[in-house]
Amino acid sequence: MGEEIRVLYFGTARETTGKNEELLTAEDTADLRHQLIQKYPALGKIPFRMALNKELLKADAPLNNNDIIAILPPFQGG
Amino acid sequence: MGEEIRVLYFGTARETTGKNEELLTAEDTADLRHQLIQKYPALGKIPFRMALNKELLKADAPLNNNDIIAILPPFQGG
Amino acid sequence: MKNRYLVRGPITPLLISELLTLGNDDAGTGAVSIFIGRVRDDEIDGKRVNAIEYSAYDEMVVKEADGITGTIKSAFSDVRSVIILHSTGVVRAGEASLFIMVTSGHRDHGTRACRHALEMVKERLPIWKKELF
Amino acid sequence: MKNRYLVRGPITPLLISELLTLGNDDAGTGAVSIFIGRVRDDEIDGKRVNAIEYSAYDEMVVKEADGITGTIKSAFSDVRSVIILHSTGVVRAGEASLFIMVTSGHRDHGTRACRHALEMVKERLPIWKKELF
Repeated sequence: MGEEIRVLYFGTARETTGKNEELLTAEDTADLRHQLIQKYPALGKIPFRMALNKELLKADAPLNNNDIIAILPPFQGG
Repeated sequence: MGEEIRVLYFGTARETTGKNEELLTAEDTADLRHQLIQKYPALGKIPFRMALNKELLKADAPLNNNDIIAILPPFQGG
Repeated sequence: MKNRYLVRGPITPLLISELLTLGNDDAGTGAVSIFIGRVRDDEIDGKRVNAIEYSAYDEMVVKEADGITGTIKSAFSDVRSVIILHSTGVVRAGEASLFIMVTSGHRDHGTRACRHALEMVKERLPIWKKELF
Repeated sequence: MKNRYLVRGPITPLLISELLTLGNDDAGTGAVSIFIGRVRDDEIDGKRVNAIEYSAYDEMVVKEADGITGTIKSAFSDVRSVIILHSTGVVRAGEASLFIMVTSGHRDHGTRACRHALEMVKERLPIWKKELF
């Protein structure tokens, strides 16, 4: 049921989840987002975007096995 | 008959007059401009502004003894 | 340097001197526009910032910075080279964490491209900071 | 240096390194905006420019550059320091003849002030050039 993906956490999402990365199974990014907020309720309170294989997502997308999803709080470089 | 002033030449005005500076006598800047073009006809062909005691002139002005007038072709710094 | 866009620790004066020599052999360059970002000792909630620790999604930084460089070069035809460098790890107050340099034939495209690159760096590079007090 | 705005000959990489350290002790500076103007090896009437010889009305340069610095500081309140340096005499193609550096708390005033200073330098400083082939 769903694809096995690697999820990377950055910025405050690292502190919120206590993890740099983990393997999860999800149907698509909407499903993943839902699971993440269930698993880490505090993650529901910080604004974040997702990148799929280094490409910033503008809308929810399907997932494939071995995809890499990054959880990206607002950028703060500069 | 007029005030004795020091006239400084810069940029192409130096090449045109063959001088870095000279002492001249003039009533005011309009009179000076007229004299200069009489003396150095080629100076009438290059656009130049004048500075009176390091202050760029926006209009003709009276002169006093020992004033310094600079003949300034268009600036080219940078 | 971790890759061509990221360096571990501060961007030191020595490194900046070296970066400035890039493009010195291009006598068609008439304008060099540079922006250096430094860590400020701001006061936050009554505490003075001592340093900032930067973290980055390295691989995506490379992809995005490649994109920024390409966008700049297409948008400003007079631009001859673009260098973007950002720190990761700890950078203390007063030290530099960002260096952008654009060389161009003339000043107009160069100064605008440098400012544009700066805005895109802030908007598009996946980099985060954490203040240390 | 002939005065604080004019230097005889090119603005060398060593001099630029030194200028960059000015303001390094001000940890309230978050942005350093720099413009470096260089002599291009342009082709004019089929001849390649080898160098430019700059001449200046030194005393008036000081007065005008003081004015530019004052104008910049009043117009951009976040600006902390302004450095303007121009060459006189011979500067060869590839060498720098102009250096402008603005330090500021944040990027917005700094980048705009640097560009504004550059435009005013071109418009207001009594400096002339002569191409050498």
